[in-house]
Amino acid sequence: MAMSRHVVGWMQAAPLALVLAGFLVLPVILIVVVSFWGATEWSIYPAFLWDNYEFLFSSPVTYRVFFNTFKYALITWALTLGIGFTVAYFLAFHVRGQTTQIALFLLCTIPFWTSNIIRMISWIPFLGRNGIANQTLLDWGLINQPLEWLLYSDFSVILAFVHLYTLFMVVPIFNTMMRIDRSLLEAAYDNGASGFQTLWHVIVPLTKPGIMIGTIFVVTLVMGDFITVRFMSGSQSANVGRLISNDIALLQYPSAAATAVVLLCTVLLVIAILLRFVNIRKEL
Amino acid sequence: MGKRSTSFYVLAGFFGLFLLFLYGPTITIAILSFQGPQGGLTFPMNGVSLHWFHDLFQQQAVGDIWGAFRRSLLLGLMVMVATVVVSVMAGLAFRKRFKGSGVLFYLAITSLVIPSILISLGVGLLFDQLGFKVHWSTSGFGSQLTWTLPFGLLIMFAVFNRFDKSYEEAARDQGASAWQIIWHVILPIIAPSLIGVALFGFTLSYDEFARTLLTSGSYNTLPLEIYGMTTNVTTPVIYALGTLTTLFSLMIIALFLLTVWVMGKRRSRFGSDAGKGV
Amino acid sequence: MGREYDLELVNVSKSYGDTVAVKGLNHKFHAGSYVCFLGPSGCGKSTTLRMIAGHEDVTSGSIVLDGFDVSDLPPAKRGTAMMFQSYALFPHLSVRDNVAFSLRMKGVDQTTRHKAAGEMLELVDMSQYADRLPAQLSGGQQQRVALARALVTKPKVLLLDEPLSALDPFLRIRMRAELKKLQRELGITFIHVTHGQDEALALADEIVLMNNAVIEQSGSARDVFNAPRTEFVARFMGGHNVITLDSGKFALRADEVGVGPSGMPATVTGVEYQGAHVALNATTQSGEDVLALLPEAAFFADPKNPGDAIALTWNEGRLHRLQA
Amino acid sequence: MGREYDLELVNVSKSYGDTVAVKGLNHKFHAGSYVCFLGPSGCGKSTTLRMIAGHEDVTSGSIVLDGFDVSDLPPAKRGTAMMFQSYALFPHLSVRDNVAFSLRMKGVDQTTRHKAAGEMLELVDMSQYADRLPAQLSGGQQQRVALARALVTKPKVLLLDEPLSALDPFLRIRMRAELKKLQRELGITFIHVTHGQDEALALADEIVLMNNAVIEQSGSARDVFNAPRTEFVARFMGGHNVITLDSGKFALRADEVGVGPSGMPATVTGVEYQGAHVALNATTQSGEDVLALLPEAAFFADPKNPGDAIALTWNEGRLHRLQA
Amino acid sequence: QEIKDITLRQFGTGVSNLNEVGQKVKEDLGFTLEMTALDSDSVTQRAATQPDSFDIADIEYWICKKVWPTGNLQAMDTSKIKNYDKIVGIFRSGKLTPESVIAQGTAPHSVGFVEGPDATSFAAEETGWMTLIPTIYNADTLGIRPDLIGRPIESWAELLNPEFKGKASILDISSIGIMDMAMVCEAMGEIQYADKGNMTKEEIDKTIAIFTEAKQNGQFRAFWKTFDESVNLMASGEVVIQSMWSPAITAVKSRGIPCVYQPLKEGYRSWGGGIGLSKSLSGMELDAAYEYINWYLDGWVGGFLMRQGYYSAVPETSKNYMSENEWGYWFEGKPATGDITSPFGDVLAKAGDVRDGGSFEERMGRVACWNAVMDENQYMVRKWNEFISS
Ligand SMILES: Nc1ncnc2c1ncn2[C@@H]1O[C@H](COP(=O)(O)OP(=O)(O)OP(=O)(O)O)[C@@H](O)[C@H]1O
Ligand SMILES: Nc1ncnc2c1ncn2[C@@H]1O[C@H](COP(=O)(O)OP(=O)(O)OP(=O)(O)O)[C@@H](O)[C@H]1O
Ligand SMILES: NCCCCNCCCN
Ligand SMILES: [Mg+2]
Ligand SMILES: [Mg+2]
Repeated sequence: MAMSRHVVGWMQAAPLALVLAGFLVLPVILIVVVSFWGATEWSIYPAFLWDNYEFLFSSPVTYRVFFNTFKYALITWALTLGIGFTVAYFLAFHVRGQTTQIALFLLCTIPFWTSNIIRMISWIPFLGRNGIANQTLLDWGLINQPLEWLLYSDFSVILAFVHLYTLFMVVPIFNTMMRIDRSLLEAAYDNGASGFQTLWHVIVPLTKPGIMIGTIFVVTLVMGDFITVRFMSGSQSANVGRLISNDIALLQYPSAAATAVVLLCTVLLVIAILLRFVNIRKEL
Repeated sequence: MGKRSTSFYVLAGFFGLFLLFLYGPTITIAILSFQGPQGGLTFPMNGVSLHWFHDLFQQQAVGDIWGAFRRSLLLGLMVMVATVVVSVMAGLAFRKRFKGSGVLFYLAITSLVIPSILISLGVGLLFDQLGFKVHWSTSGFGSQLTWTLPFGLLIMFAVFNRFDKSYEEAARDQGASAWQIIWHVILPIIAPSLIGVALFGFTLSYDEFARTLLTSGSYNTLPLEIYGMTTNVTTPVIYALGTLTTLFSLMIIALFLLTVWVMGKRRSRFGSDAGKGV
Repeated sequence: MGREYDLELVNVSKSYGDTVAVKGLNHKFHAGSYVCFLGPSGCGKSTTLRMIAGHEDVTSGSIVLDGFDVSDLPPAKRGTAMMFQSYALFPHLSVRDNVAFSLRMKGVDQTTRHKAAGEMLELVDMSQYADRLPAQLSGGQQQRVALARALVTKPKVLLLDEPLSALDPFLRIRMRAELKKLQRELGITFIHVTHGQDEALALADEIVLMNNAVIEQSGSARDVFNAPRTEFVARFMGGHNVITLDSGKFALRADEVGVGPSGMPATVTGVEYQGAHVALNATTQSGEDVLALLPEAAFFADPKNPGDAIALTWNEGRLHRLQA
Repeated sequence: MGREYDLELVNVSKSYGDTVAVKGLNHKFHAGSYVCFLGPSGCGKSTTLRMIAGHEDVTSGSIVLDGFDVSDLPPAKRGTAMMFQSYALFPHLSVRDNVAFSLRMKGVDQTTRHKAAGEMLELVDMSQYADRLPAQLSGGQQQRVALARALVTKPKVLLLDEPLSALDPFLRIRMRAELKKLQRELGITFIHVTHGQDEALALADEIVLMNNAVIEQSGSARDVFNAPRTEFVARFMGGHNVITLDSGKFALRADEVGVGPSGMPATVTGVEYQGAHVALNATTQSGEDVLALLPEAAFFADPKNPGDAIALTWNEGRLHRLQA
Repeated sequence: QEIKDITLRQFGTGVSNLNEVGQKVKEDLGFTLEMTALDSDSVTQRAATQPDSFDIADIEYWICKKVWPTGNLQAMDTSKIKNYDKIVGIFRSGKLTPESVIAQGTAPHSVGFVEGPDATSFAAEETGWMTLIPTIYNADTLGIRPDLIGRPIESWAELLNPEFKGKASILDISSIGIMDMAMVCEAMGEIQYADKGNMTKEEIDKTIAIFTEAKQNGQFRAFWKTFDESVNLMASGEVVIQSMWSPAITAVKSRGIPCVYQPLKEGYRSWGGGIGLSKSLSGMELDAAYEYINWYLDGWVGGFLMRQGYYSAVPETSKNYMSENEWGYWFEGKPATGDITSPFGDVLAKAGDVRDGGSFEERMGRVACWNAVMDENQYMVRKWNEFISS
């Protein structure tokens, strides 16, 4: 062996390292740097100012928006976990025959291949004041006023999030469940465990890695989102992503960068905590 | 395991509702895309026609759907190839620990979890400060890779975790060089997974919005164009586009499954003694 | 030992779609006996065992335990317990919690169930490992934990599906002695699936030899070995030759075949040293393969090599007529 | 058969960090012999084999083949070929292409390499399966292909790491006969790793018994079985008792122990039927376990049960003194 | 190089970046005009930060105020503009008629001229060097759904009337939205601005505070950023009152949904757009660009735009491309004498209908303010951002 494994390793990893250096590390460094810069109406100039952070941390809106971001992440996480786990559980343990399992699984993944924006806007004719949902409820006489909160509300935002991201929960959980040795379930059954006891004492503990990976996906996707919130709340609600994108739209890059730095730290912190519970490389 | 339990039916019902939830909106717009020429974006249907599909192929008042489609297709293919090549190389690298591999791994994870808008913003700023022009095929391409590569890498981890090293030893034993091992043994064996990585890379790119938003320059990719349309179009033509994009995605999956199926068929041609004690 | 017959299969069948895995099995298992199911791969051993355990429904027929038809009861209510081939220990639970699992499911409080688990671990001599996770145990240790977990439910019948196959040969022999000893001590029925005839011979009070979804022969180990009913049994049990004479087919134990100055002429085709014996393979003029197990000393007194012409001898009285 | 000694290990050691897997091995392998490496799990058998093959670097020492130090050569340049435990057949290549793989790597043209592969497949009797993929073959067929693939490189030494362990017991015995036959025909050295002593006894011209990273004993199968050097060897080879007398420790073959009217008093602890024999376990008054392998007929003429008091007899001349 | 090989890249909002214009350019002038339509923010962003990505910027005057100082645009020589003299007064002197009062905000003429080709600051009056060539403009007001409101609406103050809770909307483009807000606050009598087009920080705070409170009380259904979003909100009945652009109202009406462009007693908020040339444009491309500008002012585009409800910078030339009925309806405020159709063939009005707000003079004569970029713009933008995020 002529070259050391370190050299060979780096040669093979070089393209990845280069892409990450150029399109992740440098940009993030630049964001950090620019977060201290100043801005005019149309341009940014190098400086070392705390203004952007000062403004950010002094505005009550910031806290509200961060709170909103966590709120969306938490609620979406809880719902996607509940739905994702149930669906994965059904597929993995109640559907017989691998062909059926895979077929049903694929059926779940198909909508994932459609444009997110289109999936999102498809809710509008459904949920609107005169949308299908309201019409149906009116026709059935369940309500006599259209429900306003179906669209352009936190409800619709979370609905869209759940719609977009549940699959990110289903996939890793299903994957982990499929690797659970079936004889463990029989052993539990043999030991007198009821279906629910088996679920709680055997399946859930063994599915934790999948749940963690799904959680990482959903939490980061929701925390970094800016477009779903804008669309589905009719611009009425905001999360941190929107704060940033609004700043960007108004050419206030340093201010956007400062917010971005805070968001990045928050997300990385959350993920670092989650990663303590799972060894991603091993669980794949 | 004979009779189905009650919980099976409850869960099956739940699963059905989930599918309905998943497909409901897509089906809604699929139906609405068949609106009559006078129809609007909402129910009730105002006649039934293919008008909006036809309209989609006419020039729109604003924008350039088909140009955007071509760009997205091309960009998707570029990202696909890059993702496969780079992920495989990195996957090979990560099979052995090398100095700094931990840092690189966590960078890749960061790349996966970092909010997309930061990449968009950062790359936009970077190109601006360096005096480069942003363009979908340069800055857009790179930004999308920050999203597809970690996925590709994770898939490669999964693949190599299951890869039996004795294949390589056998090949080395048979006199294959390092390159020959990769080319004649590793790549063919992991080929099905690579098709998966390719498909994934393509569609992640084809549908990527946030990371391309500030990095694509003068020409829109399809998701950006669709986004533009949501703000510039008031007719069901956008639903027709949505329906067609969905069909296009389905076609790609079908093609993929078909390939896998045909390959399987071809292989089973010679019968099998597998599992028999002979 | 209460009733004479403890567990009975009454016309039990199982089909998977078109495949018939088990066809009309009838058998009574002597209470407190060690029973081995033996047979080639795919003959239906596991399926039978799993039907007894309740992990597989019977397609038709009944499983009767202690006079009650248990065919429709869930596994834990049958009075059986199963030990799985790869042990199926819960990887997230400690040894103690694995053993105490069934008690926990019943709602037994922690002190009581830990005490019961402790006793079982004592029985299988694993007390000092109670806090380990299964992954931290060797194969033999895991097996003992699996045994303890199965036994903690005080089953009347313990079902074991190839319990020794994951062990290395050394350990396998040690563990099989332990299994046998345990069964003696507990006095309950063990039903043990294997496809090693040596294992079955060593352990079984009764061997049930299956082939093609039916029971080919059953009886004490000695009966089956010494009086194979069919050619299949003779060949499967090993140590036998099947010799075709004018009057029919006969089984002849390999250790009853000698090499003498005169006898059936044959040519040596292979010699395998087996420690105390040497296995000599020869082909007769009619093309039949015959195996002679010669005492080592006798063989090396007059060694043969492949290709040598020899004469095979045996005592006519030792020929055992086969029915099929 | 050229030189007298073909392959030599000179003071070969291997460490993984702190673990010493192989410690100062010295051994000469007789050219054209069938050598079995035997030993308990983790004793360093695979490591030794893989060092010979070149898949593992030696930490110190040399591997000398035909007088040349090959320690630093890549696997394919050593004149060795390896057959892997799970065969490691390339799943994407047909049987023919698998066998022809090494030739393809060398750039041999298709016609020539297909011809060579065809010959090898002929040798292992797999010609009619040349177009199949490995997944379409049974375990035994896969093994033959793996053999053909290893042999196509015309190695001087063929290395086999537990080649039979993936097969069911029935097939295992058949395939081991085939291996032996092939080795005879080719006249090259086979080095075969196993942890089944029966397999080693049946196959080996020479047994190398390892324990704890060193060679415990080596020699012909018969020598090792009949003259175990240490207690470990005696116990590991099986069929032996280790008896402590005033004058030291002795090995005594189990089939040399009888039950008589007088002799060493002992209590029966277990009876295992083994077909032609019955294994009777007993404990002497000093607490030593003794195994007696009794001919079946003799045993059943006067059967014993656990708990019975008996007297063990043997011929003093059969005691074999152990060195450790 | 031949003219047909020339490609000019133009970007702007969906309002005027219509592919038909590009097609017509190809027919009439022979070169290629590539059109990219973006929302207002993206337009500003691209004009300010990506000078290489375009040849022609189709932007609003208030955007020009932000972008011109970046030096990304080049001044245009009015002597090369054939119809320069026929451009309406608003874009030259600031006055529609000699006696008009100039409205508050960023009036187009105030950012329309510079001293010379390389000047970076704006000139007070006509200099012969123009920043943007005016192309399109209009006066905006509230649009309403009379069927869902059922009573007359007369004041901007109605936008915050709790009666319309959850059914009102304004647009999320700070420079425009703040002016709408100011109109509302002033009409409510909450704030008297010295100059709505140039608020003080206090005025900004107060204005935003009033709207933030309304937002928190659920006054708004949604905010919109583009023309079509406003159309969809109105047409679907999600919103019944919102600040709106005239052609958007036309678009709602063309679907058979009643919608009124409601003149209000406080007057209109107006806006104007024009095209500017990239600094990097030179040689044949520059010549082609001038050719394009002249063609633009020559009437075809004017007619095309006017028939959608906008006004052309050179109405006289546009008249040649409109029927008498159309000219009467759109420009003179006369009842239609037959069907009025959009350039895309939709029927927008029937015989006898009169355009909301009346004639050109009536509408453009009652402008209260222009979309603006104020001195405290940066502060305003931050507060705006807070408002949107609150
Ligand atoms: N779940 C199943 N679905 C369909 N067929 C099955 C199933 N389980 C077993 N079989 C079939 O039933 C037959 C008997 O299988 P079984 O597992 O009982 O055999 P076995 O005797 O235990 O074999 P082995 O020694 O290989 O474990 C086989 O033909 C098998 O293919
Ligand atoms: N790659 C490795 N890294 C660290 N230790 C190793 C490695 N390979 C083997 N060892 C250690 O070296 C020792 C010898 O291992 P080896 O695989 O040679 O045993 P073996 O005799 O083949 O055992 P088995 O019969 O279980 O295959 C063991 O203690 C093992 O844990
Ligand atoms: N359509 C291909 C896959 C879609 C993946 N969408 C995830 C987007 C997260 N930004
Ligand atoms: Mg089985
Ligand atoms: Mg080994």
